[in-house]
Amino acid sequence: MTDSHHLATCNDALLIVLRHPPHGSSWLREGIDVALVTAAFGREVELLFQGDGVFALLENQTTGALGQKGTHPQLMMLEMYDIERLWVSRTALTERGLTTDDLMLPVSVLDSDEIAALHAAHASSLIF
Amino acid sequence: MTDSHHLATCNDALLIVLRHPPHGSSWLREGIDVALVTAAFGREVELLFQGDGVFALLENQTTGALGQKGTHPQLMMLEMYDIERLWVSRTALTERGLTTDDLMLPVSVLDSDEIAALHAAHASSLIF
Amino acid sequence: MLSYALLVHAAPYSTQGSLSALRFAEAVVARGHAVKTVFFYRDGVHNASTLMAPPQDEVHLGERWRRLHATSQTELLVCVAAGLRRGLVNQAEAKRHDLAMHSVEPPFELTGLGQLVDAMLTHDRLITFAP
Amino acid sequence: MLSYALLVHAAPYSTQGSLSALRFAEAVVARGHAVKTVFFYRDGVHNASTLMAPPQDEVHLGERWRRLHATSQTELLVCVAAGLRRGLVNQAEAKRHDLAMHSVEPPFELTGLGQLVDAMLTHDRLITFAP
Amino acid sequence: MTLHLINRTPDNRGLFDDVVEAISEGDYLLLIEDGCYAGLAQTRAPLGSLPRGSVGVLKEDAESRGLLGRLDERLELVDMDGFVTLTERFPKSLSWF
Amino acid sequence: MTLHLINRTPDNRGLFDDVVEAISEGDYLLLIEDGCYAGLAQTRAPLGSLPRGSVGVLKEDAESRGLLGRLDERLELVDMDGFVTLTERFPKSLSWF
Repeated sequence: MTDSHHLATCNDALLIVLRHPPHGSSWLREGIDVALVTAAFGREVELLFQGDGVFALLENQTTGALGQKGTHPQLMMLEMYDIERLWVSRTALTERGLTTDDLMLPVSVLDSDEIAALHAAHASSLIF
Repeated sequence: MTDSHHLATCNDALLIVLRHPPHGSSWLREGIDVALVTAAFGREVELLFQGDGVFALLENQTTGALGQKGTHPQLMMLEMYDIERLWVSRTALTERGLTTDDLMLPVSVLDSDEIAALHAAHASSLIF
Repeated sequence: MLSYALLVHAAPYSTQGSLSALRFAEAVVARGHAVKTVFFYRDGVHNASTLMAPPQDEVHLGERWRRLHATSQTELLVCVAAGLRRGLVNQAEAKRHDLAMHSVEPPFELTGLGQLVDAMLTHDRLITFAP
Repeated sequence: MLSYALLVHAAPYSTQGSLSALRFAEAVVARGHAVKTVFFYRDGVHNASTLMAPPQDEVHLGERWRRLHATSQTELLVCVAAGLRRGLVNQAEAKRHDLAMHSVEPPFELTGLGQLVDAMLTHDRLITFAP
Repeated sequence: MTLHLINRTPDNRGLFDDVVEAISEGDYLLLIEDGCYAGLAQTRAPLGSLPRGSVGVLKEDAESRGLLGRLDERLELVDMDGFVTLTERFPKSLSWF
Repeated sequence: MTLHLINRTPDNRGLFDDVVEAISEGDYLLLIEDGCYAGLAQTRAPLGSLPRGSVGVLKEDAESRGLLGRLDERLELVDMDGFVTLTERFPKSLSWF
């Protein structure tokens, strides 16, 4: 369910791009932290999962070595913070042999030109 | 001037693999530091420049932003420490459009199978 | 005149990111703009350590940040959650966590992520410097 | 029984490397081998900070390293050149550099790179944990 | 319109793919730090598809790496003052790493 | 004979190229941390050329990432005890990052 109309209009929401996989580093967790805090401050937030960031959405993740919590519990809190626009790069999924059926949350899949349009439509973005 | 005989025999020298370019991070500098200290302790050291590490040898490097020293002065000290076997991956050079004429020091260029043999011949290696 | 915020993720002395952020800040000021806020996040928090003792022939990043504050009144904000995990504590946090020492002093301030959100909303530009 | 040395380049709480090194060390000990030396280099030196205060529901890396030392007599060596740049100083270095505070205490020891060379030569295995 | 910054070498293939996917007409890509190596005349980085005048390299970083004279001639050389000017011109910047 | 460790994803293309260049017959490659993603059945990583029985994936790290059941069936699943066993068997190890 892409939403081309939304892509085309200029947008005050903060776009947070998540490019790192879970567990291996804290990039993903600290990016989601920024998303949650921004939403808590009453500003709209959207997430784009690009590159290895799509692994964040993979089903069946668990706690890691030495009790490392991972980021899947954090992602489950997005809805509570009204963060509901989750965009995913089609290229990123395809290159990793994944489809939306492999993901733990409903997402909107974007083609490459739509990704560029998404970036262009947002006045501010952060990459993690 | 590859040296296949040297490659084939088992070797007590420490092989230090340098895979990072200068300036952008301290990997290269800290790898060379280990090389110099090891040599100062009387142990033989050889260097393999692989991947982006070949950029360490590029001519005409200078001091960087805010006085960052770079690693080219360090490389000039290798000979003083009797570190004279410098190996370079042919693939790494070729993919970056470089030849040995672009490099500041004389090196031995190795094909892929010779790189594997070099690794196999050394009892201990470190990657930086 | 534009107002700038910088977001620094890069650890000092490990990657070029902190140096790049500093020289960019100095160039912004030289062009007559204002660097209002530097927000240190992730390993960038280590830039705030009062305990760094680099060799004399290398730039002292802590001093350079303090000089930026002194000349340009730049806020030097350190994410408290990222900092506490990594050993960056000021006197108040040290007391609260029962630590005998501290590693962060003014002009560096420990603050929440909300200050980053605020900086994004109030300044004209946000530039990120990553490792 | 084999003797192991670990080389840790990874900063605590930023990448998985420190956790991997710790769990590997514990698994080595569980199989009856000895982890003789852990050498902290580059951003790995931050593992030695006595000032880290992670949230209570996260692993306290400093404590876990100290526990490894207590149970297995593992040497915890911190590269002094890498550490001084990054704000890791013990009492002696703090005095020498005129710093009012310090951030490294025993069993962590500040040492030169020569100790890494020594560990490579004297132990049976060297395993590196990178960011 | 966005100013994109890259500070890594083309060895990080996935990074460059993601940047190219995110760039629109009218955007500008500035290569800084180790990103400068992507400006080598012969390189694996997929920047060839980007139009002339839309990719620059930070002069100070290219120079310290010995890259002056080796760069793709379609690139603009940008000094620190020029870097700041780019951030004046582009209200939004994105740092890729 | 060498035990190679990789802790990064195949996005770091240059890294995987360098590892493949350095591996000899009889060596073993263990995927740990984010390196586990290279073990996905469909992947861009150039590991297909390595012989069966010479590539493993650290079970604990694959599991926490939700990768069990998705891995290339030629891979061995190695637990922490197995990781230590590999270091007993191979006197030399190399960590690629």
